[in-house]
Amino acid sequence: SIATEMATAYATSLVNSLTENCFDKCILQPSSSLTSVEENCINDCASKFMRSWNLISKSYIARINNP
Amino acid sequence: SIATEMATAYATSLVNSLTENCFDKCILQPSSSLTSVEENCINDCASKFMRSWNLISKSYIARINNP
Amino acid sequence: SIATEMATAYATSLVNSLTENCFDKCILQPSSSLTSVEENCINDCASKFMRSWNLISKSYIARINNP
Amino acid sequence: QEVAAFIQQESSKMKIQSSVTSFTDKCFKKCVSAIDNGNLSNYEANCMNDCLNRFLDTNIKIVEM
Amino acid sequence: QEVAAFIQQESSKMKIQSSVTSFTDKCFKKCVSAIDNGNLSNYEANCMNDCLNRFLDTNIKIVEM
Amino acid sequence: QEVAAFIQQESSKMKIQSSVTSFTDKCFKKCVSAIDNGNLSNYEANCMNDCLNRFLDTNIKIVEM
Repeated sequence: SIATEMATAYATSLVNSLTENCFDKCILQPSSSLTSVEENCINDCASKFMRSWNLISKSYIARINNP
Repeated sequence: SIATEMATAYATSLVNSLTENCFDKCILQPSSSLTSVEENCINDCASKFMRSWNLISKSYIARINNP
Repeated sequence: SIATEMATAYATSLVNSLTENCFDKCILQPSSSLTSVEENCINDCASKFMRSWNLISKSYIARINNP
Repeated sequence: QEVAAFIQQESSKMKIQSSVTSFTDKCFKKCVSAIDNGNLSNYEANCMNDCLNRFLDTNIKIVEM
Repeated sequence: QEVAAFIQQESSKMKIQSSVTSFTDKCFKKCVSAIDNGNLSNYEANCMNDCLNRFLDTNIKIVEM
Repeated sequence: QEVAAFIQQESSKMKIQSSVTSFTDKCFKKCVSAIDNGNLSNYEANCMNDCLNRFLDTNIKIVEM
């Protein structure tokens, strides 16, 4: 359906943005496999990013409703 | 109309580029409201950007016509 | 044909990426014409980029086939 | 009619979500430096909120010029 | 026929304008450092012009390789 | 039927090529610092390969979270 297609396109762009940001913040010098430090960093980074997303989403909707 | 839609899409991308560039140049440390220094900077930055746009536009069209 | 259109769109994005990367790496301070140092740099950069593209392409397809 | 309304509603929801992702991307780069844990510090949360609102202020000033 | 010609003409105008915006974006980042006033200095104007033309030179060299 | 299969095949070929271009763009910026000649050094080649694979690992970890 159209709604599913739009939701998929949207989820893809969120995953892309998460991957780009957390790769940039956590993998400074890529080596032959992810180190445990890098793995923890990716977990924390993704969690920080999603909390940021929720905060921005609330603030943005609040601002749209009370410009 | 199609021409209006294309013009709207175009204006949106110009406004986005202006906003990104002037936010990056003028708001180094976002605070709880725009300071007057930041407001002046945004005005000057937008004016510099539009002058740059006009200059690039002239040079580009000149080059297309005389490759 | 559709295949030609898709191939053109693809080639355009490769040329854009090559141009962006090699301009950024080779033209640090743009002057009134390309210097010979800049011209050599663009040649080497484009060749390094295409070798990188081929390497990434092989590694990526290998990984898709053996996840 | 209902289908058109549904599509328009979904489509504007998606536009908002895609704007939220792009603002998050921009402000995350500006406000988060070290990844020491998965929570947002007070500093980071305030910075994200100010970053969003000053970006929107900048956008409005430019549109109104 | 006239409609098709009109659309094609508008569409190529838009392509040029969108290229101009993208070149301005790139060269503005390279040539403008401090925002001290709303004018372009001679240095900035020359830099913008050289930046555009060397970018196009780079593009041509790469296409002709 | 054959046309649809052909289009789908071409389209997935293009998606892979466009991903390869985007990975090359990202890893070239990370792994290549000086342009001294047109070859890839061993260091650069290893870095490109590790960069791609760790980027894909990151993507998988995030999707599976």
